[in-house]
Parts: sequence; C-alpha cells; structure tokens
Amino acid sequence: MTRDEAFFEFLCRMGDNTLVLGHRVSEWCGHAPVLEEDIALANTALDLIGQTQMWLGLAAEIEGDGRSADDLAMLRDAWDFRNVLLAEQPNGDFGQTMMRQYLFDQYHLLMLQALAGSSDERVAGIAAKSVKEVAYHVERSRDTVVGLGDGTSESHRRMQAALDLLYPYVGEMFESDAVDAAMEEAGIAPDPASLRDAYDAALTQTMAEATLTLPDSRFAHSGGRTGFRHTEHLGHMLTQMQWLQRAYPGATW
Amino acid sequence: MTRDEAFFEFLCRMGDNTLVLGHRVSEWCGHAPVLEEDIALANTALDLIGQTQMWLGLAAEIEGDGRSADDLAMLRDAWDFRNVLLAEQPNGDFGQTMMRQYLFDQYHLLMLQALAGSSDERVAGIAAKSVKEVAYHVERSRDTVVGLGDGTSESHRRMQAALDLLYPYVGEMFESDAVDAAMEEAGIAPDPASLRDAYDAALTQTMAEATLTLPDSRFAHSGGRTGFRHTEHLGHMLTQMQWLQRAYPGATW
Amino acid sequence: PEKLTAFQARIDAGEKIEPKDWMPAGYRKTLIRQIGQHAHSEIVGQLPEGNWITRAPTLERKAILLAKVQDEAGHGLYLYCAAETLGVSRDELTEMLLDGRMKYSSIFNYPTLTWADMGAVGWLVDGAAIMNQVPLQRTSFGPYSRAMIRICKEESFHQRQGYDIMMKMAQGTPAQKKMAQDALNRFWYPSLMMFGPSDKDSVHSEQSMAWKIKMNTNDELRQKFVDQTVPQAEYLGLTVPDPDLTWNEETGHYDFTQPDWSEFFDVLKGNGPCNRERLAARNKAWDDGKWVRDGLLAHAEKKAARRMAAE
Amino acid sequence: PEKLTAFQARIDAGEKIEPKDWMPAGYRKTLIRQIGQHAHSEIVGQLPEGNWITRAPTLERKAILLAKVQDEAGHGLYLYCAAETLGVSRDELTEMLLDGRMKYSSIFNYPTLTWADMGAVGWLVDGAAIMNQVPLQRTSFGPYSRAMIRICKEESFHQRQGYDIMMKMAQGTPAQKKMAQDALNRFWYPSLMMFGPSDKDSVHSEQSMAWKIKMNTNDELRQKFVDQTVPQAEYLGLTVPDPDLTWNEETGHYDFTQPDWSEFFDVLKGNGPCNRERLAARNKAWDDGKWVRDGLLAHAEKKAARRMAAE
Repeated sequence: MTRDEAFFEFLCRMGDNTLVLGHRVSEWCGHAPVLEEDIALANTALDLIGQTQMWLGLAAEIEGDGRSADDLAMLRDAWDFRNVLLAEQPNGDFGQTMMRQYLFDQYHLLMLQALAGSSDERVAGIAAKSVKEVAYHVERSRDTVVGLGDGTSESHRRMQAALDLLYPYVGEMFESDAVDAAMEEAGIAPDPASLRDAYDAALTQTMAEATLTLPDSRFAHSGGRTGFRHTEHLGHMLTQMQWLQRAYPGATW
Repeated sequence: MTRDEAFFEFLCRMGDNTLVLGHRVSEWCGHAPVLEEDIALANTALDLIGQTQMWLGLAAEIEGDGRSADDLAMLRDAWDFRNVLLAEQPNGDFGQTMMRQYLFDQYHLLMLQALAGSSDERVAGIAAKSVKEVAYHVERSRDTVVGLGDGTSESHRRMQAALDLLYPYVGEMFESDAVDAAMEEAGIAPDPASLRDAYDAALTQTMAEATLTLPDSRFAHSGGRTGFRHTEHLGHMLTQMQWLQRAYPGATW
Repeated sequence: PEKLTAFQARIDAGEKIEPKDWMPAGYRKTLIRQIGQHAHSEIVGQLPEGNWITRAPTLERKAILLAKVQDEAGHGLYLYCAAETLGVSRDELTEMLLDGRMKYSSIFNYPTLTWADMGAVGWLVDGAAIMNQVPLQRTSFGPYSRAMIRICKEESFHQRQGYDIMMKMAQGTPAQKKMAQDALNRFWYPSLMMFGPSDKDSVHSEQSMAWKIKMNTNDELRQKFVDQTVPQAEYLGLTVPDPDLTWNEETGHYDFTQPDWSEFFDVLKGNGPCNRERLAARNKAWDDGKWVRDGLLAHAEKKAARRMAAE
Repeated sequence: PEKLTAFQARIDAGEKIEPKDWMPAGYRKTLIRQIGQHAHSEIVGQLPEGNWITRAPTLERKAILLAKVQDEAGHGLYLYCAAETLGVSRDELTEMLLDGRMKYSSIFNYPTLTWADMGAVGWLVDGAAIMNQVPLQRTSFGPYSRAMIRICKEESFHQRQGYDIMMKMAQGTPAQKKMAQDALNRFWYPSLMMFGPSDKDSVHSEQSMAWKIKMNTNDELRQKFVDQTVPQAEYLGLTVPDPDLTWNEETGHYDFTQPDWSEFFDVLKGNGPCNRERLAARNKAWDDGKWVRDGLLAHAEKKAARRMAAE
C-alpha cells in the first residue's frame, strides 16, 4: 500500500461516513416529531453532504483516476464503501436516530479537532470548516439524548433501548489498521484509538446526565471501515442513492 | 397506433400487472403471520413471475426490437410501466395484502377466462396455462378475505379499512381505451368494461360473506395502465427490482 | 359599525393592522384560515420533494434539494407564528390539518414521479405560488405581510433552481428531455388550478379584496402565470400540453384551455392521487412523535424544577 | 434399564423408532432440541436469501430464488411436524425460538451483501448442510429420518443451483468475478463452523452417536466438506481464503486452517453480524401476525358453530 493509497482509503472513510449518515438523516425529511426538528435534521444532513463533497472531492483528486466526488458516491458498490457500520444503521424511531447521531457526532468532533492540525493543509482546511458545523451537531444531539433520557419513563426506556442497540457499533470508530498507521506516520491523521479515552469520558458524562446506563460489554461489530463486511442495510440504501446515476449513465443533472 | 403497437401495449399491461404484483407479494418472504402463509405467498409470487415471463416474452416478440422479457422488466423506467395502480400499492398489513390480492385475482380470473378464447393462439395458450394458477389464487385470497372479515372485531376492522383504502383502485381495471378497442376488434382480448358486471357480482357475494361493506363511491384512480401517472410507490419498487441490471449493464446472471 | 368604518379606512389608507389592534371577527377568521392553510401547504409541501431527496442524482443536487425542503419547513414556521398572533396555537392548527378540518394546497396531492418533477415543482408550482404571494407582501395584516416578504425572496430563488433543473434536463439526453416533457404534461393543469376556480364562482373574494387579504382575482393571476410561463417553456424547447394555446394579439395575452375543474373538486374532496398518503404521512409523524414531545417537555419541567430548588 | 437395553438393541439392529414406541427421556429431549433447531434454521434461513428476492437480476433468477425460499419454509414445516410427534407443538417451539431459548444455525447470522452471496449460500451453506444431513437419513427416529430423505433431495438441487450462480459469476465480467471471490471470502470460515466445534470439545456427542441421532463426528464431516469443496473452488477459478490450505498426500485429505472459534462463540452468544435483525424480523412477523391467526381461528369456530346449529 503506497502512502497515497492509504490516503485515499482514509479520505473515503471520512467521506463515506458523512455521505451515508447524511443520507440516513435526510430520510427524515418531512417526518420529524416537530417542525423545529425537521429543520434541524435537514440542516445536519445538509452539513454532512457538504462535508462529503469536500472529502470525496479530495479523495478523487488523490486517486488521480479522473473520478469525481459524485462518481465515488454514486458508482461504487457496497463493498467499496468505507463508512463505519454505525452510520448505515437504520433510523428506527427518533430516539434511535438521535442516539446514533450523538454516538457519531462525539467521535466526529474529536476526529475533526485532531485533523485541524493535519500536516496536509487540504485536510486541515476541510476539518477546520467542518469542525464548526459538527460542534453544533454534537451540542444538539447531546441535548436531545439528555432530554429524552431524562424525560418521561417512556422516553427513557426508548433511549436506553437505542443505546443498547447501538453501543456495539461504537468500537469500530476507534479501530486502527495499516491505513491509520500510515496516516499517523505522515502526520495526516491521528490514530483513532488515541481518541477513545476522551470519547469515553464525554460519553460517560452525557449518559450520566441522561440517566442512561452504558452497556457492560465492549463487544464491537466491525467490517465497515475496512469494507470487509457491511450490514445488509447499506445495499438497500444504495439502490436509492445511486438509482438515477445507474439508470441514466453519463447524463448531466 | 398500429395493431402491433396496441398488441404490445396490451401485453405490457398483462405482464406488468403480474410483474409488479408478484414483486409486492415476494416482499413478504419470511415475514408472513404463519408458516403456511409464507409458503402460499411465495407460491403466488412464483406463479405471477412465471406469467410475467410469458406475457413480457410475447410482448418483446411482438415489438421485434430485440428486447427480451428481462429487458422489459429491468430496463424500463416507471413511465413505461403499464400495470394498474392497484398492483403497485404497498403491502400494508397482511389484511391489506390479501384484500389487494383478492380484488386483483377476481379481475385476473375473469380476464384470463376470456383470453383463453383469444383469436391469437399464443395469448390463448398463456391464458390457459395461467387460468389454472389464478383460479387457485382467487380461491385462497377469497377465503382469507372472508375468514378475516368474519373473524374477530379487530380483523373485521382491519379488513374493512383495507377495502375502503383499496376500492378506489378497482375501477381502473375495467377502463377501456383505444388499445382495448383495437384488441377487441382483433378478437385478441375482451373489452375490460365487459367484465365489470361479473366482477361486481362476485365482489358483492364475497363481501357479504366477509361481512364487509363495499364503499358507496365508485370513484376510481387511474393512470397506471396508460402510464400517464403512476403512484410514487412504483419508482421506489424499481430502485430495488432493477438495481443489479442497472448497476452492471450487460452482465449475464 | 363605527369601528368597522375606521378599520376599513385604515386599510384603504394602506396602513398595516397589527395583532393588538382591533379587527372584525370575520377578518381574523379569514386570516387564520388563509395563513393556516398556507402554513400547512409548506409543511405538506415537504413531502413530494422529500420523496426524491434520497434519490437525488448528484451531491450538489441533493444539497440544493435539502436546503429547499428545509426552507419550506422554515416558511411553515414563520406562517404558524403569524397565525399565532391571531390567537390560535400551532398545535391547534396542526390538529385541524391532521383531522381534515383545514386544507393545504391541492397541488401537493400530485405525485413526484421522476427527477424532472423536482424541476417542474420548482418552476411551475413555486412559480404559481410566487404569483399568488408577491401581491400578498402588501396585504393589510402586518405579521402576514412581513412573513410574505421573507418567503417571496426565498421562493423566487427556489423557482430559479427549479428552472435550472428543467434546463439541464431539456438540454440533456433524449431520455432526460422526455422526462422534462412528461413532468410538464403532468404538472401544467394542476399548476393552473393553484389559483383557484374562476372568480365568478368564488363567494368570499369580494370581502377579502376589500380587506386586502386577497389582492387580485384568481383569473388575473392565472392569466399572468400563463403569460409568463409559456415563453419559458418555449425557451426550454418543451410543449405546453394544450393544443388550443394561442397568442391573442388583441388582448395581448395567451388564450388557453381551462383545467378540468371536476378534477380540482375531486382532489379537494380527498380523491387526489396522493391525498391519503400525504395526510397519513403527517399523521404518522405527529403520532410517532408524541413520546418525543412529551419526553422533551418533561425534561424541561424537571430542569426548571431543579433550578427553582437550587435557588 | 431393561427397557433401555432393548431400546439400544433395536437401534443397533438398525430398526426405526416410531413416535408411539417407548423411548428414553434423554433421547426424546435431545431429538426435540435437534429437530427443533433444524426447523428454526429453515425458517430463519429464509431471511438472508429473502433479502435478495426483490433484487434478483432476472425473472428466471427471481423465480428460482422464490422457489428455493419456499422450499425452506416447506422443510421447516416437515421438521416441525416431526418434532410434534415427540409431544411438542409448533407454537411452543416457535416461542422458544423467539425468546432465545432455542437456537438456529449461526450461519444465518451472517449478512448477504451481493448477488454472489446467493451463489455462495447455495454452494457452501447448503453444501455443508447436506454434508450434515445425508447421514441423518439413516437416523434412528423414523419421522426425522423420513423428513431428512425428502429434504436432502431438495437441498442437493439447491446446492447445484447455487453452484450454477457461482459459475455464471466466476465466468462473468471482472466485477462479477470479484463479487464471487468476495462472497467466498466471507462465507468460507462461517461454513466450516457449521459443523460445530471439534468433537474433542463436544460433550453430548458420544451418547448421540450411540442413539444414531448423530452419525459422524464434526471433524469428519468438516474434513469431508473441505475435500469436496476445494476442487469445486478451483474449477470456478476462485481462491479459498486460507493461505495454509494444502493437499496432504499422506492422509489423502486437505490440511486447512480452523475457523476462528472465538467468533463462533460470539455469534452463538448473540453477537453475530445479524443476530439482532434475524430475531427481530421473526418476532415482528409473529407479533404482527397475531390478529391474523386470531381472526382466522375465530372464523373457523364460527363456521363450525354454524354447521353444528344447522345439523
């Protein structure tokens, strides 16, 4: 694996996370529990899609094969996606969506904060731009998790179920492999494992405020960020996401 | 419109009905309320897909453009589909699925019985083969509608809701247009309107046994069998149905 | 009656009526109905376009569409706020939408079937909406007028985006061009219906015009829309689906075929292609969201109680 | 003890035990567990393949896949019937599946991610299942033996269909070949796990073998599967994802890497990639179907009552 191959992988991981999660969030459009949430969810999706354009745009540039960000988004099959499994999990109820969002946002924030000091100035630039948006995302998703966790007994029950369901997808975000080692060596990106302590501290604090109990088991599903084994959900998402580009190849929209 | 153009349209209507309804029914696979129903629904779907191969195969032959039944199924966009709107309606609960099935089966049986006497022997042949399968479909769907209509108050309520929901899609099956006129003139197919009385008689009888009330209004949605205006459901179905052929054009499976 | 005369005099003088001012019950009632329906239309209007967000063809188009639908929710919010100044709460209005007592614009009962519909909705539907709304910037009720000013600015942006999609399609591959024509075929008459039946058949119009709640007749606006839209269609190389459409030298307007008003009344009665789906979607969002609203409210109360206890 | 000796003698003599015959409680219990798990596996096994029915690439492939999933439901039915002869109802067994007291084959906790997985499941998973099941045609319990005879016939048909899909993919476009290799990579070790842990670690095996409920050791069957499958993979031009796989001239068998047994036990504990989805899907089907089962039962009772009244 050359340095640029690792760099391309890394950028796909960043961009596929935002693409896939952005898509999931956008599925809520017009269906949220209250108008303000419709607006907020659309806003989050919009930020994530914007970040996708930057990450996948840079990935395409590094690859140098003449592909565009859109080509990467719309013309790869599931196995070439590098998002973590958490991002592709279905929306479930609003609580599950917001729990997924918080678990991701908290990681995302730490990652972007570190990337803002990347040795690659393009990476640092994208991170600096994104980190402001994501700081707002995490503020919102954290407030919602706390509010619903510490709300009615019904909302508490649902949030605890969401946490139990999704916690096994947390570990994958902090896995390290050869790509991460190459990125760390080049000073482009931190070793994800190095972010775990800060993440755990934030999570512990948030869940305490939300009166929710973190599961004992640290068992973690994996296979998304390496592409080895996504869940069945991703393929179904792609049938929608990529429909027009697949059905009308080469058209301009 | 030449006779063969009308014939092609007619065959697409027959084949798209079975294709689209077969697809819907196949969505139940592994999710039915009881094992015997899983088997029965798979069997119905299987029959409908088999009939699709025959109708669209003949359509492709009549068209004479070198397309195959698979090309017609997998490579047309929504506007080129000619199924009635009833067939593309979502499954809803099991009662809604079985109500949709009965409302269609009853029409389908009458149509195939008439087509068994078609002046075109290929059409007569397909109809003769299909009519046996469909006689069994209608027997099953009718029994289920009666059983659930005349079951518990809960099942009665759900079946009445399903009937109210789906009855506005019945009228389209009996519409006549220039295609139908051309088919009738050629002795290939009956005017659908001519089947309505027998249909109404059967429906009245069935709903009486099922203790269900037919809606007063004969208002009918349309736009499916002409292709002018399908519902939003069809496009979503096609993203799944056509995914592989769109994503990997020209491959052999 | 004296109050009434003074009220009418203020309106005639072009003054704005503000929420705390005296107003006739009929004025208030008509405004609540009109602003409420308009708000509901923005909310329900998210659905036909939301239907294509997950299938947008490029990242850029997806972002633009998301932003647009977000704007619509925002417009809903402004309008509910304007209505609330008249003494009706957003929840009350929502419940009247959900149980069918209040209406939303019938256009949103038509399905969006291809990507070109995203263009047609922007170009024709937003275009017709703007035609209705621009004069309402001068409406007599202050909060409504101010909401319309904000909304019109964003809507005309949306309309340009819609036209841009149509342009790309009309200049694209043969399939894209066919898609664009198909979208125009399906949305032309429903767009003409957006101005409502001919004023001859409209009972409330006169009083509303006097109160400056309604600024133009339905037929005037419809004609203006046709006159504006036909050249745009020609520029796109698309054919308006009206064989009798002709330029009338004498009147300086296009003569055109009226939409099928029986279809209009069918849709209004609930028999449009998507009435059921639209209302079902909004009801589901509301019902499924109950635990969320309750949970957040309970939390806010707990927080307030804790703050009180700490003081 | 006398009865026990006579029972064992019948088994040793190759006689079939029938439901009405006397049998030891342990024999009955072990059979219920084994047949029940097997039935559950057929039912849950519908889901990974059902996942691709709506995306099958051609009408023919869709029909074949539908027929296959239908057969699996049918196998479930035979097996539940066989289990019922031992005095346990289908509903009881179903509830034990749904609340986790009974297991199903762990292989169905792996996701199906591409069309090639439909090939791999047929070729490898059905292949391994047949390897397990063929000897069970000679099992000592009559109803089970007869069910296995029917099932094996259909399963070997499924396996050929799976291999045929793999063949088409392996001989297809580069993308299809890559898909086929990817499917083999993901399903190879899980398939090896289907034979269970090494017999050294298995407690129940000896008694089950004496009772002819289990006919071969897990390791024997696994070796047989590898020996059969490796040449098939070579014929397809695919690479088994085991760098240490070698033909051993002395033993006349392939030497191969054992699967990661910690993954096996993780999946068994509920931490497989799809455990949650599979059980949730079955629970939802059961819960959502309650009103249907109740409704049809109520109707049957009404009908019976009306018939009685008429007599």
